[in-house]
Amino acid sequence: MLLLMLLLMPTLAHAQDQTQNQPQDQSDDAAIELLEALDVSSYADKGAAIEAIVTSDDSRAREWLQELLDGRLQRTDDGRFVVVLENRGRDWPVADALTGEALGEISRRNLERIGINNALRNQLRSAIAVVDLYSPDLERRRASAERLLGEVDADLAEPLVSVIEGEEDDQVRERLVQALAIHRIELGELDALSQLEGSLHPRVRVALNRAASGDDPVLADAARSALAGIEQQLKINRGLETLYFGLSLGSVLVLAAIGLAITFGVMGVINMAHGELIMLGAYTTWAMQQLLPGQPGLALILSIPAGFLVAALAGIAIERGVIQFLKGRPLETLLATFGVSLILQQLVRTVISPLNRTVVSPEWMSGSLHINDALSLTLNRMFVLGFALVVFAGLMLIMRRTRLGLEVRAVTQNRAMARSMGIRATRVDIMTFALGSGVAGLAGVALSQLTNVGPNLGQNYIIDSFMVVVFGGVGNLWGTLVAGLSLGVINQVLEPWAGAVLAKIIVLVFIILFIQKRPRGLFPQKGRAAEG
Amino acid sequence: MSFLGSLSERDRVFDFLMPAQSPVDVRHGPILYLEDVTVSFDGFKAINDLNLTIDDGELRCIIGPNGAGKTTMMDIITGKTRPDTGKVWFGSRHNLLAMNEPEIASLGIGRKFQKPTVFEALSVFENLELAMAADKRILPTLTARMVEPVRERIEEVLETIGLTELRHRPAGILSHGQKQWLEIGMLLMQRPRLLLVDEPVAGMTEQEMERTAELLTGLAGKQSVVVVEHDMGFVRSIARKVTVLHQGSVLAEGSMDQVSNDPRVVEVYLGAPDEEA
Amino acid sequence: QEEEDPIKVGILHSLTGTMAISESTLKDTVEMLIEQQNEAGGLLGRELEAVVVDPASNWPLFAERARELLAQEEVDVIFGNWTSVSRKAVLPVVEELNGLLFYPVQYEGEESSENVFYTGAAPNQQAIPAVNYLHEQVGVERWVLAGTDYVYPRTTNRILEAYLQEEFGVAEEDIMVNYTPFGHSDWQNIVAEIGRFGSEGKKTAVVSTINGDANVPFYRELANQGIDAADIPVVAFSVGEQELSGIDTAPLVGHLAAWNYFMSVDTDANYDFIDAWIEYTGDEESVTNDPMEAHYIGFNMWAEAVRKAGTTDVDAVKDAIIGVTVPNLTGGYAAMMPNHHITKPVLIGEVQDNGQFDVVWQTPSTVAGDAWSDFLPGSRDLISDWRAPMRCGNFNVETGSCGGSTAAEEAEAALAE
Amino acid sequence: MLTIDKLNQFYGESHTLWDLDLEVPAGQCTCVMGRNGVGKTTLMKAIMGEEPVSGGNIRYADDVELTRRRVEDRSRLGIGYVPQGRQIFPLLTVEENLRTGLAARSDGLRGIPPRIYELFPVLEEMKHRRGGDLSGGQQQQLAIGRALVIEPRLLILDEPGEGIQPNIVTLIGEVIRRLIAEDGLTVLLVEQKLPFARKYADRFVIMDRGRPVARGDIGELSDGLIKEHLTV
Amino acid sequence: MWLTRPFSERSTQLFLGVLIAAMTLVTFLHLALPESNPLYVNAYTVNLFGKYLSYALLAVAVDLVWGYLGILSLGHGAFFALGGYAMGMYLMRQIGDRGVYGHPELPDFMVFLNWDSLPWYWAGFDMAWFAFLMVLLAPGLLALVFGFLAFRSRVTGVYLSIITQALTFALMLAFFRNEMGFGGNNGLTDFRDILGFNLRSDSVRLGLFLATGVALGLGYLICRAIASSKLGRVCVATRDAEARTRFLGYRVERFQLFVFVVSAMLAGVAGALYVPQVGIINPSEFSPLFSIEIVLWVALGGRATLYGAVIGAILVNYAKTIFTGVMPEAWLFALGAMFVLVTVFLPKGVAGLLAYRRKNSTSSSTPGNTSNTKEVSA
Ligand SMILES: Nc1ncnc2c1ncn2[C@@H]1O[C@H](COP(=O)(O)OP(=O)(O)OP(=O)(O)O)[C@@H](O)[C@H]1O
Ligand SMILES: Nc1ncnc2c1ncn2[C@@H]1O[C@H](COP(=O)(O)OP(=O)(O)OP(=O)(O)O)[C@@H](O)[C@H]1O
Ligand SMILES: NC(N)=O
Ligand SMILES: [Mg+2]
Ligand SMILES: [Mg+2]
Repeated sequence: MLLLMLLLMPTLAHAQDQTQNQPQDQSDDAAIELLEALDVSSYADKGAAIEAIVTSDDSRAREWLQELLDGRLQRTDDGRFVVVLENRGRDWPVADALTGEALGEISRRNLERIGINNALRNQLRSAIAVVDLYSPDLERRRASAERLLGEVDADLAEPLVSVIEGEEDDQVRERLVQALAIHRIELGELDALSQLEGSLHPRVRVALNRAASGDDPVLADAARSALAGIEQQLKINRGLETLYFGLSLGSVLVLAAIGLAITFGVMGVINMAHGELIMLGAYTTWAMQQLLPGQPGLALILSIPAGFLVAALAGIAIERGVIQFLKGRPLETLLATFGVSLILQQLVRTVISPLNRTVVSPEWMSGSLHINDALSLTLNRMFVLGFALVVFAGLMLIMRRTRLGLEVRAVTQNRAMARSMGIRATRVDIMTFALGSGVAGLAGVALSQLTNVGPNLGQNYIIDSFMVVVFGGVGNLWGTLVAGLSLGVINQVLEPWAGAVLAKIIVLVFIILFIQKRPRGLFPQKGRAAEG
Repeated sequence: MSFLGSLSERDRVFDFLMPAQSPVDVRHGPILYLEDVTVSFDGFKAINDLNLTIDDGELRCIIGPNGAGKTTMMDIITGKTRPDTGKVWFGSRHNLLAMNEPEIASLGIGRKFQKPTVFEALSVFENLELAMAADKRILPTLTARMVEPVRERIEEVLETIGLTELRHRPAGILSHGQKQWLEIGMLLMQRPRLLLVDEPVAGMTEQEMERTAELLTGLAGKQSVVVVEHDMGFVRSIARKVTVLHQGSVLAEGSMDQVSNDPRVVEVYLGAPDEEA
Repeated sequence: QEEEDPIKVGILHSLTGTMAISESTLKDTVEMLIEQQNEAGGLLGRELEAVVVDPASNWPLFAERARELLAQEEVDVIFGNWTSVSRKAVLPVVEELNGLLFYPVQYEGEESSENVFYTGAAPNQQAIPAVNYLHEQVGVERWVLAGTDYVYPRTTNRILEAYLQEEFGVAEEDIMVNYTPFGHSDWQNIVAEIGRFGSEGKKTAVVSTINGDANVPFYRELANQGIDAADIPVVAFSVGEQELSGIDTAPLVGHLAAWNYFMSVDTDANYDFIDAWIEYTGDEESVTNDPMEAHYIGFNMWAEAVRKAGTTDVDAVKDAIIGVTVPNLTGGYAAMMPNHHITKPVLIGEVQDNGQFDVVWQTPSTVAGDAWSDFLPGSRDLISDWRAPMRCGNFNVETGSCGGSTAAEEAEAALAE
Repeated sequence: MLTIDKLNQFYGESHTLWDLDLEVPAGQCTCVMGRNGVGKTTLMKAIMGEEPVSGGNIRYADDVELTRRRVEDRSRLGIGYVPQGRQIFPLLTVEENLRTGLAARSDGLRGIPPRIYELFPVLEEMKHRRGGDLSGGQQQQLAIGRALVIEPRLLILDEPGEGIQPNIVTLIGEVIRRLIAEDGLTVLLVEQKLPFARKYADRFVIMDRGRPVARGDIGELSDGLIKEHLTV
Repeated sequence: MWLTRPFSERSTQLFLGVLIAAMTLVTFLHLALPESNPLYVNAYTVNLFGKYLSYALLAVAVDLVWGYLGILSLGHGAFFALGGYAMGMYLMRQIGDRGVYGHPELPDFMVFLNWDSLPWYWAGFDMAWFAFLMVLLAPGLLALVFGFLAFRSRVTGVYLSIITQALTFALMLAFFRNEMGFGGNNGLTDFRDILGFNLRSDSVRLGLFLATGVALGLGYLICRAIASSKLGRVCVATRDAEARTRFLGYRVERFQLFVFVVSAMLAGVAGALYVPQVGIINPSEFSPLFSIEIVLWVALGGRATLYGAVIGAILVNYAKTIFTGVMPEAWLFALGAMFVLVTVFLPKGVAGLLAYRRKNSTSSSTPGNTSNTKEVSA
């Protein structure tokens, strides 16, 4: 590193100039030599070759480093260096590594990748980070500053001071200051400590920990007290994090269960195929992404109505094909829909594949929302949480504000009488079942962002779904919401100290005991009516 | 010594083999005694400071507007509903509030529900069999046999309630009135000390009403009977003492003539006298 | 007359239920191999015929189906099973009815049956080399051993714990062990925990024995919480190309897997195999993986042994197969060892964004599978050798006697006679 | 209003209604009487379509053949039904119970007609209580109110006074008369209580074992007929 | 005696007659015929039948609580598995020092997981009488405690169903854990002897088949005796109107508990007979889906008939055996379709079809016969 950084400085400035001024006309021979040096089997030699590229003043250096990092820099059988543009299938489109000229498709048999390992990956990243420190692109500078935290050494420290001075972006500057401070603490400079106080970044904590157990008693003491403050902060953040984890797990449970809260809770159909309806929603998302390659976000958004529709249609088919014949025999719906669920599962295995399908997360759902250095909220789960609440609110509206809500309850409570009152029971059945199934489809769309999309998807959620609906109190949508969220939170609170398996067992035992206390769930139907 | 003595009494059954009930103590008069009973549902007071005493062997009619709390009162006596406050005693020994439904039932309190409830999947005959006074613990029930006296008793009751022909049909297919009769029959099989009868003649013809009246008056004396009914003709034909409930407490009490002339009763319940048939 | 009868090859892989996801491909693989063999003229001049049954991911049903294959269908050999529990269920049946079972999946070891041939990796052919790599090449000092809560991960992790402590002197607080239920889908807490565990200054790696379906949400969570392979690499023992084909791999680049075969291996034998496979399935996207290679090797070994013995008779094949050497798909050879395990190279691969692995390291030579781990106190002294005259799957070198398996007993009895 | 012709009904193998003929003249109250279990309720259910019939015709309002209509359409044709045993929706509130009647109205009305609450003030008081929590008599009032919400042309009442306090029974009788007089409503009533029937019905039909055995103006209902058909 | 009372019923006579005849026939075809005979029943098939019979006993146990008590237990697999584990533990101990590590006491999985000694709850399982007692007691006690809590609190309907499901799910997760000392996911396998006889011999297989048949007969008899007693009628009454039954003076929760415990014990016996025949017990028997499947057998055969449960269990499992062999990739379609079609077209299951035919044939000879209705609905 040492040597590298030292040599780097002039080059960097140079490279900056060059990209601005002229395209490139350096001799390709030199470039080929540089790349050729990469194409060796020893990783140590590769490391040296990377260094050589960094210190070369070739303007394409950064691109090469990036391509190498991405594994796209490859060599053809006839010794030409190319960049792979797309690496799926047996034939891949490539471009010339030196000129960028497209070379058409080449069979992957005839390509050889210039492999790197994690050590080289780290080296490449650091090198790119240092280069990017001077980049005009703010995003690159930010990433670079982030990367350098804890990586600053003596050689970088000096130029860093001037970089900090010249930096306009607060965020970048703050990070660089911290990065420098960590370095200075390592050197035993007490006054750097104040720049780190209150920072929750793990690298900072590592540095402070090291200082706290260092030889300098004054510094150690100061580091310890800084750490104490940080620990306090961390605790609070961990609490918030656990809560978030719990709510997000809960929202998954709610989503999975909420359709069942309609078909089972309100209509009284023990729909064992509910999980498979969820699965259909997830597969719809997959299919949508197949139809719109390269646009995972759009596909996902379109999947929301599509998933609803597909599952709702499947629901209608189930209702018309099976459930309508089982009026007044609710327990038997268990039997028939179990059969349906077997058929649907196998159908997916036969028609699509027994293997899982890839569903891609769109850019805007990947990664996390950075609250502070100790607390980030994963975006995909945040979307799912929000989605669950929206779906819940929508359902609530339908059940409360539309005639359908009233009619479906009337029909389930006394079918004959409801019909005598002029309620078209058959239509109500179809619409309600379609609604519940459609919501299951929505759950599937959301779950495709969290878990496997495969034939077993449904089975993994069916038991939990029934558990949530019953725990909340059958027939009560609010109950389902509260039950799902609270089971999620309980689970996540228990998990850190009990472990995942035991936490699950404890939650189940808790449900059993809770039902003893409240034999009709969280929000029971009270009064004469419920006792029948 | 006395323990040994007790062992030698071969005709005596051990305590733990005896049905777990002690005789009802009615030496002090009333067989049923409700004091200051209040119950409310979500803030609505269905029973409000109710006081009521039923004497042993008495036949009491209870009337009152819809929603006055008559059925709720029976729920309290039979342990179905727990009052918020108050005391309910059976005889002077049994605090009914400390017992659950089967315990209360085995003390000898029988009930006919307002909405006839019978075991729909069981035959009429079996409905009566289950209702019969017997040792209702597990093992005796498991090993119980259909003996001749029992069968005769059931046949007798079937005769009384007019369902002899339908005795092997499932109770679920009975008409409304037939179910009413079946429930009365079940009550008869139970031979309780105290019968609580909620609207026994709803849906019956005049002549059936007369039969029911005879039946109930015949029981009175040996057993205590509490009847809730809205049919004034029927009430008049059996009533000795009538209690009028209104908004959860006693509005009036006395003979039929007394209460039916009470202007408050007329206002809230009976309506203008010329309307009464 | 009898010579005209086809040779029956039983295939005992779940086509339905939770394991279909992994096993159904193996059924297709064996069918493809049979087809190829028949095109090449069959075996001993006889056709091969596949007998496929579906044990439906149900363990007792595995035993029942195995019994059906052997007793009713009278197959000459069985290729089958994935999970250890299914193998354990089938084991007494194949021993009792003297069948042949080729088991193609990496497993926890601690077993050696006269009738079973383990063509997947034993722990010393996968787990141990992988941690060696991490320790020596990557400089890992802290270890997270994360697994699904069942016997294979538990055993593997036990072995690894002992190994790490004994060989590398890793302190207890530098090892974090975590188990999750099958199909676990909520990894938030655990991943956060791993993140914290790994950001205390020492280079940390996760050794994952997480099973099948739980992996997708696990890797997704890793990516979303920003745990990067360069910071905390995850080396998996149960994630292959097939599992990756259901995951969006872009965020996973750089995570590792240890296997004895990768689809990306650059040999002609492998390319031919892949082409044949794609042709057979008719799906351009279909991938190959390690257990498929294990069946490829197992099938060829069996065929070779049958040729050698000149018969499909189980006892003859059993004797003939020890020492048989066939090419594997990674450019070397696999030999059947006397303990019924085979020799395998160990490869470490990094995940690429195209769902493939790039081999970053491999053992200089092949490693022979070890039925009994050297790092478990109970099995340290055991060896297995199914050649005459020892014919024992669990010979205790300390006591000098053969342990209790029935087969061994019978062998002893036979010798005494 | 309603003409029934040769109606037969079976429960499984038991023949309940035998070749039943019945005429319900428009704008009048016809009272069906008979001992327990003779098939009165079954007849009402057959008219509503709740029990399938095997043969016979039910003609409604001169031209509509009811047996060919679905149950839900019968109420939409203007038939209100107060079944025996109340059959309220126990878990719906009183108001929701009443609102179920709106489905059958053709005018798309969205609120409960105020008249219902005027008739049965207790229903307004208990508007937000669950139907199943009401006392028996309150439920009965609710059942009648609910049938009135659809503004029927033909109202079928199966023992409507059952369990209701005397002054309200009187009130119900008055209401029936008023609706007949003011709206031209037709009422088909099942009633066992002679005083009520005598007071509010125009015509009577006595049933025995699934057949009508006597009929006429209510004034013709003699003690002899009662003795013959209504006592056991 | 109350237990012999069912002998006077036609259906019981018929059932026991068929059972005994089938057992005799299988024994005869297995023992007396040469292998070459097309009618010869091989050991594999005998074993298979034995397994079906143990499933049938399990189904009978479920039908007792579901059909007569109205409790839809979605957790009976737990009792079955507990009985199975009790038997499995006995069989493990029978292996003695013949395990792969040759340890005289510890089962193999404990040796290689480093256990030093048997956990306390394994004590006594080397004795057959103790183990067999535990086959009854382990599920019985669990049912007692669980049922006591649930029935006392008047948990009913789906709430009860779901907590039974939670129970078996929790047990499944617990048994998966290696720390529990039951072999984790791999469960207990590699059994050798039972009562000193070699489990891998054909005669022992036949013996187990016959023992299962006898157990099924006895179990059926017990359930039938309960169902046809007054207690059985109280159960049906409870199913229809629980509150009303209380008002008649029956302590409903005790009746429920009694029947529930009896049923759990029967399920335990079924599990105990199942394990030596299939050779493995692992936590997947605790899987909620398995418990649901049991209910499906009962529903398919015909609820509340007992013999229907037997028919259903045998039919579904036989179908599974056939389908998974004959049409391995499509058998789920067939099984699923079977569930759907039976439910839609045979509302009372296969038994309902039988009863219907019987009724039709009798009623055509004796018109107006009404006493049959009683039997059909009971
Ligand atoms: N569980 C409950 N929840 C809410 N309100 C209740 C409940 N039980 C009873 N009530 C109310 O308490 C009042 C008394 O009811 P109760 O059934 O005792 O009346 P009743 O005197 O029997 O009337 P009726 O003559 O109509 O049968 C009624 O207004 C009823 O709505
Ligand atoms: N679902 C059913 N299945 C079989 N028989 C039935 C069914 N419902 C009623 N019955 C029988 O049909 C006959 C007529 O019953 P219905 O209810 O019409 O009598 P009802 O005249 O209304 O008597 P009530 O005055 O008691 O209300 C009765 O004998 C009854 O047992
Ligand atoms: N052998 C395994 N991976 O279960
Ligand atoms: Mg009342
Ligand atoms: Mg009637």
